[in-house]
Amino acid sequence: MNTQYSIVALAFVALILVAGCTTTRTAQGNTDSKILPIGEMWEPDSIDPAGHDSGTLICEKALITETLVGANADFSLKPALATSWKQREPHTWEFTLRPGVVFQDGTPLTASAVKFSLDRVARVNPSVKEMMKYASSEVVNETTLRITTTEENPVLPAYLHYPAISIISPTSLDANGDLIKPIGTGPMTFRSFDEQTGTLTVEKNEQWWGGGVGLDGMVLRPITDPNTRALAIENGEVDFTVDVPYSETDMINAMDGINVEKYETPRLYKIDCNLNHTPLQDTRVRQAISSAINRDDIVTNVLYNVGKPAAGPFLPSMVWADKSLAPYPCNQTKARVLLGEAGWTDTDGDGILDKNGAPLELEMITYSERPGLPPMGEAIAAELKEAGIKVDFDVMEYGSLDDRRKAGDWDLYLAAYTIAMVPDPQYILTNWYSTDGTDNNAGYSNPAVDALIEEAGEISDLNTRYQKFSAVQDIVYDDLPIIPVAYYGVAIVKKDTVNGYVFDPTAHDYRINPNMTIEA
Amino acid sequence: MHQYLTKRIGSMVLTLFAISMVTFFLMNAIPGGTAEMVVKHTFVGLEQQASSAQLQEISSRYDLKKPIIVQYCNWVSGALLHGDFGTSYAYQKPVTAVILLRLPATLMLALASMLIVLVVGIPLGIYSAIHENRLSDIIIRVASIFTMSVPGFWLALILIMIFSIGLGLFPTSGYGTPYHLVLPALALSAHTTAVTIRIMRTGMLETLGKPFITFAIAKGLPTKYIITRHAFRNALLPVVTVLGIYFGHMLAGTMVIEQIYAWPGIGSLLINSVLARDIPVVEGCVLVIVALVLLVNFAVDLLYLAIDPRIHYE
Amino acid sequence: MSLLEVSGLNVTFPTQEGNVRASSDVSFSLDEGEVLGLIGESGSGKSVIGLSILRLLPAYAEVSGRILFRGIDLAVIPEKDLARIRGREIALLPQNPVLSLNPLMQNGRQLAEVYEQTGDDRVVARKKTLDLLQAFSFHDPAGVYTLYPHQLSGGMRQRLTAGIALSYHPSLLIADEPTRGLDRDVREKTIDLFRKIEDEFGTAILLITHDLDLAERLCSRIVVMYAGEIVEIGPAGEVFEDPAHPYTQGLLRARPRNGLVPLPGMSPGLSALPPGCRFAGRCGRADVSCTTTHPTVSGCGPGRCARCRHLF
Amino acid sequence: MNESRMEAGKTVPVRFGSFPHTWCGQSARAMLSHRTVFIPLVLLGLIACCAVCAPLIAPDDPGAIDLKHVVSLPSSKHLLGTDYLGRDVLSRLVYGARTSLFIALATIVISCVAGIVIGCVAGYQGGMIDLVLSRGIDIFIAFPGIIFALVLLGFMGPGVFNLILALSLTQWAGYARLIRGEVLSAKNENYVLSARTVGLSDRIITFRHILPNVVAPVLILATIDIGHVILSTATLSFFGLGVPADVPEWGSMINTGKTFMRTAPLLTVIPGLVITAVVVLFNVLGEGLRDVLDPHDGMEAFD
Repeated sequence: MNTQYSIVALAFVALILVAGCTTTRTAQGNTDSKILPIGEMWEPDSIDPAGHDSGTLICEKALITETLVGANADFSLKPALATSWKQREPHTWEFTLRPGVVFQDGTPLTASAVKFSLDRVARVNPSVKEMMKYASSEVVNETTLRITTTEENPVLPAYLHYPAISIISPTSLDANGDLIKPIGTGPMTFRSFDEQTGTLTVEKNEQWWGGGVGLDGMVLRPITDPNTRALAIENGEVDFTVDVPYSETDMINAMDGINVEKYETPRLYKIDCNLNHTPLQDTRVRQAISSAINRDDIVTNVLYNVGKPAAGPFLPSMVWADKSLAPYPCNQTKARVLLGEAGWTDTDGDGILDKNGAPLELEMITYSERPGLPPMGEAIAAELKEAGIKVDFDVMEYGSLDDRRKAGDWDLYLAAYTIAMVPDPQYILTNWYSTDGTDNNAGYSNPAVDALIEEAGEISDLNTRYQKFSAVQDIVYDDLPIIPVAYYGVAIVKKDTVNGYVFDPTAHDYRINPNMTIEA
Repeated sequence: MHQYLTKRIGSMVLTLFAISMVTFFLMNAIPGGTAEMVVKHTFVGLEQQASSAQLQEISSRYDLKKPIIVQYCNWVSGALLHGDFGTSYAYQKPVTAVILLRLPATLMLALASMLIVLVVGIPLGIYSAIHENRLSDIIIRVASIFTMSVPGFWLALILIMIFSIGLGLFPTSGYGTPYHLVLPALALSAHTTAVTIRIMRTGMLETLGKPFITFAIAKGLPTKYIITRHAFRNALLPVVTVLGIYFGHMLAGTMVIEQIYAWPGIGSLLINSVLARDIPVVEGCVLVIVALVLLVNFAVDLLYLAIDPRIHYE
Repeated sequence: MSLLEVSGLNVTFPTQEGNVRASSDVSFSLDEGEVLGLIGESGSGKSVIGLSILRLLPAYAEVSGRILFRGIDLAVIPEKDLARIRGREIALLPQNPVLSLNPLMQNGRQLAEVYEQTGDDRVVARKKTLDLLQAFSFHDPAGVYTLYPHQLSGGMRQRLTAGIALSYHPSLLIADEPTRGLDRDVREKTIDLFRKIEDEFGTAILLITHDLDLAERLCSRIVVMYAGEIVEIGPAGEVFEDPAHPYTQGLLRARPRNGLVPLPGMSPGLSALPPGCRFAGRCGRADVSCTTTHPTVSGCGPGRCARCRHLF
Repeated sequence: MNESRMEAGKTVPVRFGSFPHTWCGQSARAMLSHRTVFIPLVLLGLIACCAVCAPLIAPDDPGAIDLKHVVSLPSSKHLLGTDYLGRDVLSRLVYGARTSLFIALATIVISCVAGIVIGCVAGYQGGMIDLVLSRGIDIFIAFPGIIFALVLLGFMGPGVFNLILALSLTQWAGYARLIRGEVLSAKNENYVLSARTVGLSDRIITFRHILPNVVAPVLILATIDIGHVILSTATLSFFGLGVPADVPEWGSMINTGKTFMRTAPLLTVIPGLVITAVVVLFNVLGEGLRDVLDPHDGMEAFD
């Protein structure tokens, strides 16, 4: 009996050890070769460059593929794989490709390869196709591609900055059109993807057209929990990661050998006001709410300075942003006055304002997927209570929230939406403020705004276009169907040995800089 | 025996059916669980709207317009005829592939924890019983009742605090080397180990009070021999039962532990799929876990057959 | 020197409701080859005496007194030395053969392990086991060897435990209630078995029983216990013919052949013993002094003694 | 024959350190005199008092946010410091006792009632109904309930009511099995048979004769289950699937506190210790009760 037991036990141990050893070893910081271990924030569903999340991973984080169009820090466009572009006709654009670029497998970047790539994206990712209004493309010559849109799209080049529309070599796919591995033109070449752990390994592309690549390679290991990412970098398991818990950023920054940099990203914490509900139909009430919110306090104590107080929908650094706008200053007195003008007074002395016997009670909802939202909501609820508004606050999973939002069973909807999926204001302003906008949760309808957006949408000249959009930003600053609270931020956490990192605000989470180096 | 096996396997299959039906209808019936919304949400990402064309495309791709009963029948026939358990909304891959990718990690974790339970729980239980009411027994008992009462997720965090951050002995999270396995396995096994110690102790004490032990002593057999050859096997019977039950609890525990240690197993897959409303994967994970639990219960019954000659299954 | 001499044996179990005095000041002796019957009702403390001789009581039992076996005090020798006496010198025939056999171990193994303990290898042990099974009238020793206890009949289990007990030809066998719960047939066979043990092995037997018939048929001397103490000792014939103690008289009157006259009342709880005679509450002859003065054991004839003030 | 005579004058069987199986009446005193019953009972009573009188005991409003003093260390104003929104940790712990105990008690009561009803129906009706019900009971017992609870809550969303519902679904089967067994064995006993021939309805028979017999085992099971439910509640809240974020609850306190594991470990450690302590008390109490009420049975409560 005894011997049998020990044999079974030994077999157990052996099994576990063998299984443990045969699986891919997670790369630890290796000083000899300059491999950068990265703690990535999402679990990759796939490594298809045409997906929304996987596209961001492959293009901006793993640097395997590149887009036709690049963007500067102020969100203006710059050449990338395409050196120039021109709108030939309302529906037709011509793009000139960068000469001499080769894919990582040695095949050249040609117009037909780009066409192949675009057709594939349009096929496998319908929402991207819809976004860029892609109809077809044709090869004009080796280096020129003509793209036709289904309707006039003056900002097509901006859409081509979207990582899901990055260019892959036709050799990335097998005969059935299934992805073998992503082969792009970027500074890193795909080496392996461990499906089980979601770990992606890439290595330096010596022939990159952009010049010297500082790193020998990277290992991107998904760590979805912010706290776990913090632990991983503290413990030396990764050298670079993002979005550790905001509250820990200062503490981690103070640690030896690790530094934290905080940046704003193109995403906005905002509150949609449900204009179908009586109290919020009054602009003064919305302005009062905006005035009651102490944005500085929230940014400091809830976001720990990972973010900035927001004035309008766009980051001031964006080239089209109306820079004259300033965040609503916190002013409880002003809030009370505005509410009083709107007819809300505290007649029964319970601290909650009322009108015609009905107390001022609002239901605020938000979702839990973005860690900043629930505490921000609680803070805002407390501040509004101070102003005499009672707020019932509900945090839900986005899935259940979506239903509730559609049902209209809410007053305030706290959310963090992207403000630059593509580097152009039209997309956001249309979706948020036009009467039929897909993200017009408030139910806002202002003919002046609708008209301005429509006019601007047809103008190709950027300056006049941006002027019209600025006018929209001015109107909604006063109308406040959506109350901006703060710009989203990102905390970049890296070892001191990692040099040369430059933040790219146009990136969708973060972009790895190919010129980064690791000190030995 | 033959008849018993047939009956047993039949009832396992029936149970799986019942469970699959209950979960399928539950997930589709609960408000907020409509697959259509799920698909839309998972397809275009957080905070983005799906166009009606996309919705059309997707609900026809997943047959979501049909009545739930038809959907269920299709799903069952797919599963039975082609081993096709549907396609994950989030991963865009067959559920089977998604789960098979994650299953080894969970099995490894569960088996490693079971190993700890056996190697630690049983000897400590025996030791505690033999030293009844001595200081060592009291320490073991107090420790085990505490370990039984500690929330698993909290213990996992505390282990990280102590052994990763504090002592730097083990990685904080991840998967791949035996080092990565240590903390999750410890955290997962703690509760079951404590229960095992207690059951083993009780069983041992009960057995040691049995007349056949008295008789064995009267036969002049040495104490150690009596404990290993006479008492142990008898005291093991309740432990086997409890471990059978607790294997299921450990599988459930992997949800917590895997999430905290970023361990790529079924448990974290299940949680993430629940949060992402990836109904086919949730359904698949639940079925796999139920199947494992049923198999282990079955194995326990067979183990009984091996341990206890009095038991016969007809 | 007698084979076994028990003197002043006290056994107490501390419990939450106070101490349970399972045996009080018990003294008796047993000669080589003698069959001594220890009789009394259930709960009179007789089984405790059998178990305390081999130190088989649970650890929390408080035992005092001397248990001299061939001059060695079993109450004080180290456990290791005692283990050498258990089974080889003094064997126990347990009360309940069903519960006294390990249900998960083959019958033969339970016997063979005894031989293996003293150094026999498996083959020798098996051989000896089969021989012994044969000697205890098992028709198919090899078959019985591989069976498990639950597959045996009541009588077979009885014989198996007896076989195990006698495997080393001990000089003393403590038989604890050997007929409890047995049907008439098996009981008859048990009596035969004891006759055989007595005749063939010459073993001295301490027969602990409430079965008066059994005691009468097998024993040469009788010790009567009541409420944890000895009330009467004497040669079997005399005790059964002419019981001295009122309790013994009552016991005998309750036998079917004597007209089934039940003994009135209940024996006192062992945790709350009366200060006087423990039988006083049920005794027809009890007077006031009986309830206050605890009687001592006094001789009342050759080789006889009893614990009753009224006899003298 | 002589044997049974001898047995007539039997004393109480000496089963050391145990009590007779009947639990009513005399054993209430025995229960309280038992240390492992008395001490946890008193401590749990104190905790329950704290929960009930939370507004009187808690030094602060558990929802009062103070963004100027977030994650502060213990001070004279905040004995256990403040959390990520500057709320008083001690107050939240006190109010958290309310949440946890209310959820646990409500869950157990619902489970008990459901278990009793289903167990009685299964035991009494027999036949096909019993077959189906007891199969269901088996499945729920064999299957780790927290998975069901998680899936359910994941789809229904967090909330106290949803949580109680989901947890009850995971707990009822134990009671149903217990009661079904009791009903089955009692069904054939004389007093029930005679009650039936006299014409009492099944319901009356059940309540009068069977339920008193199961009070003890149900009490033991419920005590230990409360501990389990508190752990499950905390676990689900840890995943954000338990109670809404603004309701003070120990598990969600750990969840929000774990972020500050290094800067303010107390935020994680203390709620965990509180949960552990309460569950330990319930476990000890459950075992104490079992020792007192049901000395023969060592196993039931563990499965």
